Amino acid sequence: MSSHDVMPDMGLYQPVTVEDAAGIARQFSTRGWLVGGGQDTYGWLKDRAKRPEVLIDLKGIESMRGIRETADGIEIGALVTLTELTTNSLITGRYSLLAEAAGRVASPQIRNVGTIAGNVAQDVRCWYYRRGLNCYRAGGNLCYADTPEGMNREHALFNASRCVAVTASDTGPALVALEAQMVIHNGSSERVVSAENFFVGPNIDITHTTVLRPGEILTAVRIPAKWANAEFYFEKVADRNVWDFALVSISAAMRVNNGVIEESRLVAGAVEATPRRLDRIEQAIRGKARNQQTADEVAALAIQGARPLNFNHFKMPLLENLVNRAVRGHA
Amino acid sequence: MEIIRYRRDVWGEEVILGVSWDLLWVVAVTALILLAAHAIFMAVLAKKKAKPSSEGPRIKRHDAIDRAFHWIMAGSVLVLILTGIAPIVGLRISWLNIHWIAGLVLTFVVIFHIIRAIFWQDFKAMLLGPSDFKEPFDEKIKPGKYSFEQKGMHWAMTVLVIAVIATGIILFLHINTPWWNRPAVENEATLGIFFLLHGTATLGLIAFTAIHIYFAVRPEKIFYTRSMVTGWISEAEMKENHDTNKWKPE
Amino acid sequence: MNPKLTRRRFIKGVIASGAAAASTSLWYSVSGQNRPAGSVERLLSINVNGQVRRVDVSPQETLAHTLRYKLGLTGTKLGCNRGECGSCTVLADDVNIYACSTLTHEVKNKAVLTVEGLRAADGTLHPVQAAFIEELSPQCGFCTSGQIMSAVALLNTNPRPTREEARQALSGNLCRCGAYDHYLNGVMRASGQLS
Amino acid sequence: MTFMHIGKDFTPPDVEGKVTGTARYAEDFRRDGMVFARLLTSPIPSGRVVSIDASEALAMPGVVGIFTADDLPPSAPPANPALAKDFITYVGQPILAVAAESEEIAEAAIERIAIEFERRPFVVDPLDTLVEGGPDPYPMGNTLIREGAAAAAGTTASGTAVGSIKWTRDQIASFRAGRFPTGAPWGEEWAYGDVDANFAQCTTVIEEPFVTIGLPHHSLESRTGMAYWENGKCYFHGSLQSQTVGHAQLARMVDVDPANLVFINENTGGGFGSKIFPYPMMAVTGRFAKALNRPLQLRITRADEFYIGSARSGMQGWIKVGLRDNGRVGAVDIAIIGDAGSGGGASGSSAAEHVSIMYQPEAMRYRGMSLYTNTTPRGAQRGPGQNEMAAVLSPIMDKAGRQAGLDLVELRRINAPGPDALIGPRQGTISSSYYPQAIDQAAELFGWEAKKALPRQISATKVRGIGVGEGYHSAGASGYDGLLRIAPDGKIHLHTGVGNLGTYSYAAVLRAAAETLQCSWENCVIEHGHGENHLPHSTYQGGSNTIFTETRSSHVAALDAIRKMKQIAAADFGGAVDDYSIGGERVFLSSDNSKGYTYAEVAQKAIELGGEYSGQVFAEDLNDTTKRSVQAMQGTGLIAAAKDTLPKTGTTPGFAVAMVEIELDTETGKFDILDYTGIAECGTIIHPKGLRQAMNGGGVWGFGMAAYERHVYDPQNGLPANVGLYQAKPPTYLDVPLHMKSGATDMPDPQSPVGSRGIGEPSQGCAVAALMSAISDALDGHLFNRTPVTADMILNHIAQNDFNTGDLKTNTF
Repeated sequence: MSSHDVMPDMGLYQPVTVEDAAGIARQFSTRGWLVGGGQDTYGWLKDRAKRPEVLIDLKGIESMRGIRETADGIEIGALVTLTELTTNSLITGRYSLLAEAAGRVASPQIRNVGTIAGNVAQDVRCWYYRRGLNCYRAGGNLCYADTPEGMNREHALFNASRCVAVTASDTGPALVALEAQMVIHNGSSERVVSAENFFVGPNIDITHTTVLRPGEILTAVRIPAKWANAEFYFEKVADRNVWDFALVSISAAMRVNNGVIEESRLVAGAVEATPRRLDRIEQAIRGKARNQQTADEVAALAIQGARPLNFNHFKMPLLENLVNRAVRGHA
Repeated sequence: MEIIRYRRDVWGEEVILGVSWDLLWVVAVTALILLAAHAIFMAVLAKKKAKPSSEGPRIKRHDAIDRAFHWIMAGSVLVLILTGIAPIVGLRISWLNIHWIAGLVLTFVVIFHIIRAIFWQDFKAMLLGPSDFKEPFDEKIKPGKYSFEQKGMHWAMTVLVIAVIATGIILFLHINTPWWNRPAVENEATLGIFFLLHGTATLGLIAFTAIHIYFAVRPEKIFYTRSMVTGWISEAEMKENHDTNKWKPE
Repeated sequence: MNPKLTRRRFIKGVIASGAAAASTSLWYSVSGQNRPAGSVERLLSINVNGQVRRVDVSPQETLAHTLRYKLGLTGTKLGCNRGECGSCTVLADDVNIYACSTLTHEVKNKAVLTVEGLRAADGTLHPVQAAFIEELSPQCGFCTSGQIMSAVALLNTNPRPTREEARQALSGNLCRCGAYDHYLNGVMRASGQLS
Repeated sequence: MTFMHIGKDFTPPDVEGKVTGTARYAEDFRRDGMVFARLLTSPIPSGRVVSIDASEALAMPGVVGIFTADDLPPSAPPANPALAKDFITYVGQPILAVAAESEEIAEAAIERIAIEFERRPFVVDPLDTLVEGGPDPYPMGNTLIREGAAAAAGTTASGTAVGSIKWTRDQIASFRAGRFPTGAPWGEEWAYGDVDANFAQCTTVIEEPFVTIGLPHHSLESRTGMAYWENGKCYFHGSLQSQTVGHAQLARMVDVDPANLVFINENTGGGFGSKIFPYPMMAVTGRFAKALNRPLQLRITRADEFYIGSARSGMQGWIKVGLRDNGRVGAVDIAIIGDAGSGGGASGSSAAEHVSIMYQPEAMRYRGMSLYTNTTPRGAQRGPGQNEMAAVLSPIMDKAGRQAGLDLVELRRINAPGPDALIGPRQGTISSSYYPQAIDQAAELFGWEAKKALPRQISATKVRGIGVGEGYHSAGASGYDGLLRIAPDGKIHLHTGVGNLGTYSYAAVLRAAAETLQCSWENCVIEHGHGENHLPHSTYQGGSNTIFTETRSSHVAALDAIRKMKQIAAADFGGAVDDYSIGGERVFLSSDNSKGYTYAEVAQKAIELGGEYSGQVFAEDLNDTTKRSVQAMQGTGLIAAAKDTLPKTGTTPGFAVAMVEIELDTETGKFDILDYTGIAECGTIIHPKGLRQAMNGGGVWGFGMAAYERHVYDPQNGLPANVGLYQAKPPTYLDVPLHMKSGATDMPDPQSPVGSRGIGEPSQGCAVAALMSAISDALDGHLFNRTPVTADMILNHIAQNDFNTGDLKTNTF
């Protein structure tokens, strides 16, 4: 059993333009690995659970830094750190949901280095997968977690197609709630994908968590003005309050007029491989008062279709309770 | 290029994952080249024969129920191939449910066909005997209801389809379905062998499907395809291609 | 239980030919062979504790490794080498980071400060160091350098933090002995809020 | 009694190094020509090594050697081998070490080694091997047989063997369902009093099952070692809690004469019981270095540390408790199956001992066994047995107390061990106890009565819970040596073989010598941490044991010094020895203090006199380690060395009581600790800041054990799920209260010259117990009957999900 902890020998590129980075990424394809903050990367490499040959360090690319106002909202460079998200006045002022989510990631030092792109593009959490077991997600033919005796307390409730791992991202659900757009560059052209479509589940691509293909780089995240200064609710429940991944998290954005919910986006984290949009809840609360009564009426909808495993039943009441809180607007 | 995908697991054991999908491209390219060569050969070198008329009396070749079977099977095989290779070629669709549903459809129609062929159809018409092997080499010998090529295609397809179904069912038992939860895998190596067989059979199926479709649309054979839609061929077509002593239609 | 009694062969080895190629180039790549063109230069000048140090750094080398193995700065500890404990915390341009989870090449343009660089030129201890002694903050001491660096980073930007702010700021530093209360007392003392 | 030093804060000499980064731990040492070694660990939970092919690795440039079990003396189960060969018994067990010019090469080489394994059946839950037909963790069985007293509890030294014990399916089912299994065989058993008769007199009788799950120590400094050999001497930089007590053992392990072993260990980055004695991997470091004839560092990674760094045993148990109508515990019947992991020892008996001392039952019976599993080796961890027992016992006693209509603090007070308390199967006495006062002190500081009166419901989703918990550990021994030297420059060199694991007790205990010598602390120099500092044979440092034991050793050394000084002075100035006094770092004639010597002068005199005064002659009852140190220092000053033969009777107890108030969120299963109050009953306080550290650190450990930390194993393949720190979940800054309150009774124990006992372990036991009780209280007295209680369990309970609680499963949930 691997108990390595030294970085394996590999090449390192430090391009300074997106085009160069994409070129190198294309050249090495699956043998290359894009690094932003590297906080998820180095563990994979030290464990020898992933074996790329070269690292492509994106941090030298100035154009991927900074938070800018645009005609319709803001654009966050992919290299913006999670700490910057918690301190930048545009974010804390208008999109405090994202600031709160970023502020609950891992630990201060990891937030100081970890980037928004890395946080959304990070791989799923499943201890079997991360130990280098030969599971579906690693290209194998089976799942160790969803078996009659699997240890799957942290795993998925919904939409598990063979793989039952969950997204570990705290900011991913917040970005889906904010209807963010992900800007993807392949070196010559750019495509823009909604945050909701950026994440892919195992039913579609069991070995990837996002639509990014080899040679493509997530360069920026755009957040439309639509949800600026909306009413937000974020909560992450984890075993420990530092260095821990969500057992369940909730990100909600609402437009409320005279106490009535006009429009809302509710997204749960850590219940499936991607951020889970709770559209049934959104529909059910439209036009209703934002209060305890509404919350009690709709919360149970959140767990319809849940398929609990051996040890994760608790995520059902937890999700229901967090939805209840998000709808009523307080803990 | 590797033939079989292996991976060393955390226990240090080399485990078969399945067939190498590089072979998919080999199969595709090989089939394409061979068929293109055949097309060119036919277009340039082969003796041009007059096409028999499709007018005139109609001979019933396929019952409606058999035609339905054929097309359901064709559809499910195409869907299975498409959904099966989608994740391999990087097509992002939610393929697995469609795949196993199509697989179940295929399984049921194949079972239906086997039963029907054995008890209600002229099973012998499809049997491939030693005499059939002279047929391709002697222009004077004409086949009965089914030509040597047709019989060959049928039996190749039979073997391949049964192989994908049999291995597919085993793999099916290892995923969650509305009827059961997947079991713990006792032996990853055995499972890998089933994936290998399923993949290999699939590659064969893809190749033969390509050949089948190619011949089905060739001008000199397209009347067979028509017969698979409408059920009949013309008397002229029959006489040109079949020995009426061997095939006595109703 | 599913005991597998079969004799199975175990080879800890080369996963794929690519990985083999990567690891064979391991040590003798010091001489520069087997490096793809366009990748980073190994010889680096890095600014550590105010001094520019010239070091030969392999591309994948972590800052903690460079500090401890190449520069002899063993005050930076490796508790987990995984970004899960904080013992290796150093400052890079005044920001506290995990040196075990940072490539040295990533900080080549930054000023790195380790626990060894905190004393004033005249040898006076940094106020955080002095306060930690006064409060007997450390127990076993293995996490202490990291705690200090996070405290220094905090006080650089927030000279009079509340106790709550202090614990948030130090929360990326694990103390297995559980001396949290004492470290916080140390931070409060260093910021002049405890006497 | 007023003291010069005792009870006053001081700055231990090692603190500055810790805050400046100059304090060096084993892996901070480098030596010219040093090679780096790494371990290859087993991927399988059970089996054996059939063959090893290292040819490819050895051919790699920079690889200098490989070291396997064949290079070590043979070892047989249940001894925990440094390197496994014929008996692999857990995932992560080291198989071999590879040394290379760099760590990178060593790690790459490990990947090039081909090993053929043969698998054997494995088991991760003790009840799964106990059941008839269940797999055995060793080919020869599943349970520890202790042959005689040679093997102390928790160790697997000689005198142990692996035996087999099985229950029927019905017995297992009955035990899992919380009933005592009739007719089942046990491994060990003790009782006192008439249990059945006493139960008959009880008005409240409850029966409960319980399960506690093991957890890794995860000391922040892993057990890295560095060794080199020069001129037949082995220099060993290691990480142990105890500096000298294991000297002879370590010398055997690395195969060197004890006189030629120099053990260097100034700082230890945590041990928590896992580094009390030399551990198997040290043999590899020392012998591999010798084999290669090069300095060698064997760095232990975090994952390695999880595997070989020891862990707490788990328990699966059943308890029956009876209360009389006056609230006294009339009888206790307890049965414990201990999970000893691979090659460890379980601590059921000491768990039962906790019950016997804390509740003083009139009659009690204990039945237990220690079962192996194919999980990491278990060993002592901060109050082994006692603390996990405290954790599960507390809510169970609360239930009994509530049924009997008693206040929960009152219940503890009624049964509290006072000075005449008795302990354990032999119902031995204790040296002293002010524990009832500690309960009152805690209730006062915490405000128990006021908090009890507060409403349970804080808001629609928040409920309050309060709890009281108790911790106990035996806190002292005797018979170790004290050693000091007064140099001609007047400096008093206080030598100690106590390890420095961060409690500062190594320094604090020496203040007893300074106290006795009435010298200023500034004139004292502490000699510790390095074999060449001439250290005495000191106690093993199992937390609580140091303070009582080593203040005595320090004291007897100081008395020896005073005797010698007085003799020297009396010889020169006339009169009887008893006519002389000390003070102001002088020895003088009591009636005329101008007649006397300064300590500096008397040291010079001692050198001139030689003999026993400066170490040429020494007491025969000293330990060999001490004797060597005395000999090495002869003629350098006044040497005082003595073995502690002061009177000692009964068990020396350390007690602590804690009270906790939590606010539990019924929608998330999470809670905040609003108030933590811990009171120690550890005799006289010798070092207030050190005591606060012990109490608060123990508190944090208690919170971890109560709510976060545990082993999780996959029963399908024997893989541990939570190897890394982020998965093992030790509490962080944000999981503990912002302020922690602590105090102590500060009353002297008559058997310590300064009145002090230790408190390292009870400080955790009281905290975990109080928190478990508070959680139970917040949930209307619901019993989880287990540790830890994690958020998911609380949520499941509130949602009435019956999932994953009960069934006494350990390691697998």
